[in-house]
Amino acid sequence: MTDSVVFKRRDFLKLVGLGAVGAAGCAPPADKLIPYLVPPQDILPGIGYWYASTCRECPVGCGILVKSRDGRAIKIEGNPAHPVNRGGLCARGHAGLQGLYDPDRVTGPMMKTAGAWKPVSWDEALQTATAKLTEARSAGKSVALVTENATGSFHKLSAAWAAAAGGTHLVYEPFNTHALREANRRTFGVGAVPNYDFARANMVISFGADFLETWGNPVGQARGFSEMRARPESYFVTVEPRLSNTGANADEWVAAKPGGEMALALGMAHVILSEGLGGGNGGMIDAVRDWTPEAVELQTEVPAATVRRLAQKFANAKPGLAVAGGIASQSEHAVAMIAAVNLLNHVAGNVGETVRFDRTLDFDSVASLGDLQTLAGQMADGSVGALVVHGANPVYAAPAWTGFAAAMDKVPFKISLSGVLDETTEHCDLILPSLHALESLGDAATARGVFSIIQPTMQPLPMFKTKAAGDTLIALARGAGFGSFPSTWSEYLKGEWRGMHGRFGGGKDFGGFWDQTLAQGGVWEDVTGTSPGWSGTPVFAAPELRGSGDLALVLYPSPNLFDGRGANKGWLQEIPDPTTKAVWGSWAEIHPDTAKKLGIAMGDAIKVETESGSVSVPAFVWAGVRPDVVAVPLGQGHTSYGRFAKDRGVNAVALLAPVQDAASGAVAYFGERAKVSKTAAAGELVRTQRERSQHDREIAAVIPVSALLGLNTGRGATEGPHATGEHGAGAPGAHGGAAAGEHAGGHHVMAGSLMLHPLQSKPGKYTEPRIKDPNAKVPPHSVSAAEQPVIVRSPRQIPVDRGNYGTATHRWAMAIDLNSCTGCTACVAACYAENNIPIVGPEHIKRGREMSWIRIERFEENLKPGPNDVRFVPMMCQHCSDAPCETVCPVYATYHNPEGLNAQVYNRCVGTRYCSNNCPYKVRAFNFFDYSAPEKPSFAFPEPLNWQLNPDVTVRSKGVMEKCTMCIQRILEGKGTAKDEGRAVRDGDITTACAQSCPTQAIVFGDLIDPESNVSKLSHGERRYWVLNELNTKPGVTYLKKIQREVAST
Amino acid sequence: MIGMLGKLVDKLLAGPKANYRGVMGVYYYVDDATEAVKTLREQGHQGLSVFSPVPHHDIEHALGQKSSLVRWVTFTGGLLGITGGFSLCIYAGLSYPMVTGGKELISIPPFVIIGYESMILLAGISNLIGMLALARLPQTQSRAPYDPRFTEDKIGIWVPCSGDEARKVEQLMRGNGAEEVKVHG
Amino acid sequence: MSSDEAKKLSHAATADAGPVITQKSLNDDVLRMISKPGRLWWIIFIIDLMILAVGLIAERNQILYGIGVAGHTRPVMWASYVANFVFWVGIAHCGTLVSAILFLFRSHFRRAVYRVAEAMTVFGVLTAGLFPLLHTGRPWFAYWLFPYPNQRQLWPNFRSPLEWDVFAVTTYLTVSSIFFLVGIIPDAAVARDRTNNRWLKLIYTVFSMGWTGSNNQWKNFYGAYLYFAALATPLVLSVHSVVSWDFAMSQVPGWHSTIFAPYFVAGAIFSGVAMVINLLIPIRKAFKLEHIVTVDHIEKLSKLVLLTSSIVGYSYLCEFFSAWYGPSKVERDLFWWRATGHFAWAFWIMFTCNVIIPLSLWFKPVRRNMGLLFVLCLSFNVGMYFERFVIIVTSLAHPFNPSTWDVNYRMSWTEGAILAGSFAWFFMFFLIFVRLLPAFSIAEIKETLTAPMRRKPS
Amino acid sequence: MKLKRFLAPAFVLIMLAIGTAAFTQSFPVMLGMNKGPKQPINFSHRLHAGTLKMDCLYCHYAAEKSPSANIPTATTCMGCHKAAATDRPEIVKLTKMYNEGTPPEWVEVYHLPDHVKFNHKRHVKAGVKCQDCHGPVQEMDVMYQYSSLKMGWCLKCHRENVNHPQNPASMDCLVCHH
Repeated sequence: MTDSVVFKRRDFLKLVGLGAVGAAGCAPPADKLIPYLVPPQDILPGIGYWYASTCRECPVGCGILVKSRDGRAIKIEGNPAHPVNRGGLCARGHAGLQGLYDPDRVTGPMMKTAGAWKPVSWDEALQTATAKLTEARSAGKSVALVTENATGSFHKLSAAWAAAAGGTHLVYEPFNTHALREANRRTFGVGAVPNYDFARANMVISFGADFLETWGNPVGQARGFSEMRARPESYFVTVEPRLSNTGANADEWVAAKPGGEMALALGMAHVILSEGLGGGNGGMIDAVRDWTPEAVELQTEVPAATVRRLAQKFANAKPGLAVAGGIASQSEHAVAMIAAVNLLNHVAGNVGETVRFDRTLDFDSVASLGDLQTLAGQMADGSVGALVVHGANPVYAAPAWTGFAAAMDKVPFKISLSGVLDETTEHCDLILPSLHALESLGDAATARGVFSIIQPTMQPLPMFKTKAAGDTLIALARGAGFGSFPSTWSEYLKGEWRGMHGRFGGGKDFGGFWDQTLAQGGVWEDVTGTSPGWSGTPVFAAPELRGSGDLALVLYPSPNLFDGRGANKGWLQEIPDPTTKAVWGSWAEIHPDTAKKLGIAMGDAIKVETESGSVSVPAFVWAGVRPDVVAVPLGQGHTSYGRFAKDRGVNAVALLAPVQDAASGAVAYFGERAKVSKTAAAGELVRTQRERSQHDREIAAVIPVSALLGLNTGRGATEGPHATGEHGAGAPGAHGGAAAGEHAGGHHVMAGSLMLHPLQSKPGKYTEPRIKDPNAKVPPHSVSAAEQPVIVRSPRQIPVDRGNYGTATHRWAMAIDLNSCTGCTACVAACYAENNIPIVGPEHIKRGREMSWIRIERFEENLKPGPNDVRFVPMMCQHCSDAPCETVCPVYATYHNPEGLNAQVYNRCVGTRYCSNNCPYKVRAFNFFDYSAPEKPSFAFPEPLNWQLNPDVTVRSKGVMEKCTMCIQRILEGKGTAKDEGRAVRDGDITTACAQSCPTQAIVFGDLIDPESNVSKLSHGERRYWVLNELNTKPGVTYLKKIQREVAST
Repeated sequence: MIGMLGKLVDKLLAGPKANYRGVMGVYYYVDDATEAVKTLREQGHQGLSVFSPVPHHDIEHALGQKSSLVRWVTFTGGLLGITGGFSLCIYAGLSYPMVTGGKELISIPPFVIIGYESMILLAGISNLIGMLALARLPQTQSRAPYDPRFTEDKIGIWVPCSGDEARKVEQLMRGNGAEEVKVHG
Repeated sequence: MSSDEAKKLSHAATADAGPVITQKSLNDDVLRMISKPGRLWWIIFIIDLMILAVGLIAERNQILYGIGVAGHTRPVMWASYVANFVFWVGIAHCGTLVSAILFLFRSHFRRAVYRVAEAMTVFGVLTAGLFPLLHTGRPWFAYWLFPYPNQRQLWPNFRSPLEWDVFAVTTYLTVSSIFFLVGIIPDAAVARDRTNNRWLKLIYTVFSMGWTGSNNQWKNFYGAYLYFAALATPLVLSVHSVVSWDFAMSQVPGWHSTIFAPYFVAGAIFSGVAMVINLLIPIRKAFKLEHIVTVDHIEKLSKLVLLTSSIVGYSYLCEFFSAWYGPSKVERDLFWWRATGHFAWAFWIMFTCNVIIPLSLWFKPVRRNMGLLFVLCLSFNVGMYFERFVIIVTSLAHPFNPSTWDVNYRMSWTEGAILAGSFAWFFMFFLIFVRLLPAFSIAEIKETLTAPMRRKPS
Repeated sequence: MKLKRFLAPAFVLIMLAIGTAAFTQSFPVMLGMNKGPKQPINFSHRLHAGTLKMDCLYCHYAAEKSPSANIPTATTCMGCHKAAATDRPEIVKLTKMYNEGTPPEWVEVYHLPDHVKFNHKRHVKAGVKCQDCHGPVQEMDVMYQYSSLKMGWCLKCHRENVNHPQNPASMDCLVCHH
């Protein structure tokens, strides 16, 4: 399987603008090689170049760097210089590539005739469009333009366009932060999405805000969050009826009664005020007079004592941070609830400290649902003559009762600028496909003081006849003769930036300024926020559950699919949901007790019914939801949109009654009651991880704060790690209560459950520990931080130092901090992108045949409300120095390389699969089918997805084993660069895809031989341990224990 | 076609024409045959060979057979095998140094199995070769006029001799219970 | 009846007892088997070939689409194919055991049965040898496992138990086939001298290598035969030990155990002997050879079965004990799961068939009841197949890392077809064998007859 | 007679030996293969690299900067041939192609086997001469594959330089197979 078969060279030539040259199917050695006709200056074949741009996979707009190789974009990484995400990138961001290479993209302009789409030429399409627009305008009807939250110049253009066309411009985002902005407007007088400084907060309490998944700026917040978690004294409480993935990272889970968040916030505020902890604000007590902890207990089932404790802790945190306003908790009193939390922040004196209005996210122009309904109304009564949609997909995302879909049919002519056939586009009459963001030029001002550039990272894909949305709009305007715009979009954009030139030019001429801006991905300035006072207390009302049924319905956004726009990306479908580890579908989460009552088992087909609708989904039974709650994710259930998304799962929006937030008019996602019953057929529940307990095995370890601080004072700094090792070997006798105490949590349980029968043998009792020779020189390949002073085994043999083994100077290794890992699966997506990992689909995942090289294992030690203990372990090849997989391979297809890597040589592999059997970590993936052969049904890279393949990584063929290589191609590249510059490899020169993309920098890669390297330091720190250490595989991957905070019993 | 092939096969099976010089006596009873062999050897006849459906120990004694030499061939084969097995492993380990599981390039314990199996293999093969060589197998032509009955229940004694000596031998054989005596050449 | 038959077959019998079996009659009896095949034989043979064809189609799919058409999962990367391999190697073991070890022990009941057993061995290994190849992801590269000088300058990894397999199994195939073919030489000569069909004559001439039965030939024949036996005996034990180390040398809980070698050898002999009985009973009936293969012989074999089954049962209990006694919780979890978890049914089938049912062999009437014995031996082989299944699949399905648990293996039709095909493959050889070559060692049985003497032996 | 007994086995053995060698050993030069494919333009390395003594890296400039050595672009050719030898038929052909914007479709001469990555830059930087692998290019009118490009052939050189002081060659599989 050559890469050239998967990705034909001629395609990339089309790409560099050479058009098709008859090189079809010329098998080697008669491949045609066509040189660039005109070489782009210093662009060489075979070298990857990085282009700065901006991610458009969600409204936030993180800064990204896109790697382009031989003219095609093959990898996205976070832009470390960008203030919004500071180098991290989420799974959705990585999957942007699959949007670019989406095999279901519209191939060109299409016209709907007699209900069927028929391709037309651009000229024809534009003529028709302009004709229709003129017609509409001459008929005195308005022209509506619906776009996503594009911000920046494109927003200006569309606004101007709509104005000139004599119509409305509606910016539609399903997850508009309208309630949050409204609440802030009412309480602080600033209607913006503030900048939450998680890093500074000593205590965070989240009232249903999934700030690590979809709420606000997840990547940036995650970074701040990890900085906070690094401080042992910091504390994180989550208040939600269903334990979100964000909540899973909490120290304490307060499972308040659904809808009780507001009461709890007010109760805490009450305590703070009544006990005068906040300082000042005495007058505010009136606002919360009725919300005594006892009253709150009645409303929320949260003990008054807990309310007091939390309030006191929060007030003393100085600063603390309370966040609210996630989709899952957005009820008809969303604004009231957020206002209550704002009050809490205010009285605790966090406003201006951790809640700042400096670098606010730009949602200002996002329309409220009210505006959408108004537009729908106009459309319905026929006053809208033409509708132009770009980027937004209201037909799918907006509840049917908004009437938008229905109203669309009333509009005489609808134009979609979308590149894919989403539901809204299906309702249109004409498609004028736009370029994908990675192909197009533009900008985005997503946060205050941040002006980031969207730069084309490659020539538009030749097989899609697309135009920049801006150009299309301009062409339409000119054709229909309204407004006055420069001839092209890029001129318009440059015009906008000329304004910027003055501010940021720094004396350069515009050309220089422009180039520099492109190079660094935009310009940004520091902004200072007004720290607003308390402008007014709204009326506080708690949501009442509506409808019949005994379960409260919780709809939450899927962290992978966001509002559903990720649904046609194979990676996002295949990368498991962080909470349920389910893939390729929808499900409903219910509590085991409820399930028992209803006779429902894991995976059973159930019917979730509200008065407005019902969906049939498989049941996911776990204790992470309250017994009186049923939770369903959003984002699936597309009726169109492409092969991966279509007819997969359900769109739970159908369950919503026509209820909106009283104050902001936002959709009330929460507040329905639902009936749950068994039913016949529903999609299958396919999960990558079924067993959710680690059975006291030494996989995910924690270290209590007390022990950690204890360790700092000398004792056990060396014993710590080994103690766990012996734990794994099941040695309660080996060390007394001290050790057991030292490893609370899981290890407490372990010690207990490993109590041996008096007759059973005790480990180590009859074996003589041997002391290793301290001054024995160990060649790099067999170095591991896991080297232990004593070994209960035959003496180690002399490590090999022949060939390259003696002369090697590196030992590549990793350190993974479980305290920072939030389980977000961004690293998994990065790995898929970097290493050409195929997607296999649900049928095979059912058999555990997913190909991902790194997976996030989730172990739930304690799922009861109260002290919360969910642990995430990024699990990939551990590159053991004494690897079990290596010895058993009969053909040396896997062996240990001189730099300590556990190598897998694909073309030597005959596929005995013995290595996988013998791998205790089970991190090896086998090519059960031919995912790389275009002629096979199992081909995983249908054109043009194969364009994304990384030429530096072999595309594996049928019947071979594969696994994490620690991105050997990056290592070689890094070493090469160092060599060219005539220096040694520096720490940080080389990093793996997973480590690079980690929003919380939980993964650190480096050289274990270099004592100064970050990885060496971490690997010898006091929190280190090794997974399944008792097997003495001497892994190259060191894990750092999660810090476990004490949680008071009340 | 098939017919022609058949004729060819027949030719093949008939084997080359050979002319034997000697006396072939056919016996039924083992003790008679033994007697005959004894007396013949007393009269100083060399190169007797006895054909029988099963080996008979007393006839062997009468012939004064030594035990077979095959075992020495087998032994050398085994010796070659074990040394070969080990040296193969060691050479392979050193020729392209590749570390697996942190073990030494020359890790003896696993090599023992290779050495052991190759010892058995070569010993077995050489045992076969030795037997065939010593038993003059495969042979296209018997060293004495062969009779199918020898694989049923008859015993044949072949005495290579000629002229009147042959006649003497014939008399002798008829004397002690040969069922049939035939003089060749 | 049977008791005095036994007398005839022993040297104690005297000439005047009027031998029922003469050397002549023996030739005729045995050679009757290789006369023209009847209709029944043809029917069986055709059906056999059909099953084989299905197996081949399945294999073709597997090669075309990838090993994924089989039911493997992560973590259960080995399943039925490796189970088949171990099963057939096990079957293959009894042959050489009966033949070689009993030859060294000079136990005469061997002579009546060893040819069938040896044939079973050779064909068993031929079948077993297929599976290591076709279970790999890329069978067309399986030759890389053999050490040969190549331009890549690469050699196999002699530390890998799979590499040991390559050596053990090829050695076993070679030696046992030599043993088998050498044993046939004198009998082929008998057939050669009796047949009138020129084609058969040609074949037997080749097999007999022009054997004449001269004293020199007999001398070296037995000289060599002794050493074949002496080599084959340790080989048998080593080969199945090596096979068991495929598992024992890994650190998978449930595999990583020192008891495996003896445990597997015992199991192999157990299933092998049971298989021999399964083959002998129909043959002696079909060809009316009850007086050559007597009930005594069969009973002796069934005693062997009883012995080995008790060893196997002991090993089962031992495994559980050491899991309980030992310090490893992982091990304990596994064995508990094996007996109670998803595959408990397989475990209990195995336990019943291999440990409980064989106890009935303590009773003489059972041992001497051919029909019943046949059924029992079938159940033993079923049990032994499940033993391999349980050892391989359950251990893999419950590894160290719980996050991969509960991805349970399910046999696909492809695997079923290939398993059936392997039986067809085996019986194809066996059917041809019984029709073509003397299935009983004429020469050796003749030795057991009283040698014709004119005078009474003093 | 006696001799005949051994003739057959001897013959078989010899055949086997030859077979193994042919199957397993690689020869540095592809026997009988030293004539290259027909190219769209009869470009002569003998003329350019030999007679005119042009530096290889003048046209194949990427060889020292990138893993993959570039085939010179028509532009590079025209750099000289706008002026030089414009009347020759081949150059006329080239000029025509250049003006029409249809690049010449060179036929690949050196085909690297699957699953192996070769980095020109590293080898050039390590001081390996172009001729070491590509043969006496300056004497080739028609370019042909000089080396077998088989693994054994690569290893020959790598083995010799494992302990090279400045540029130790690697015997590590991962360096080429990843």
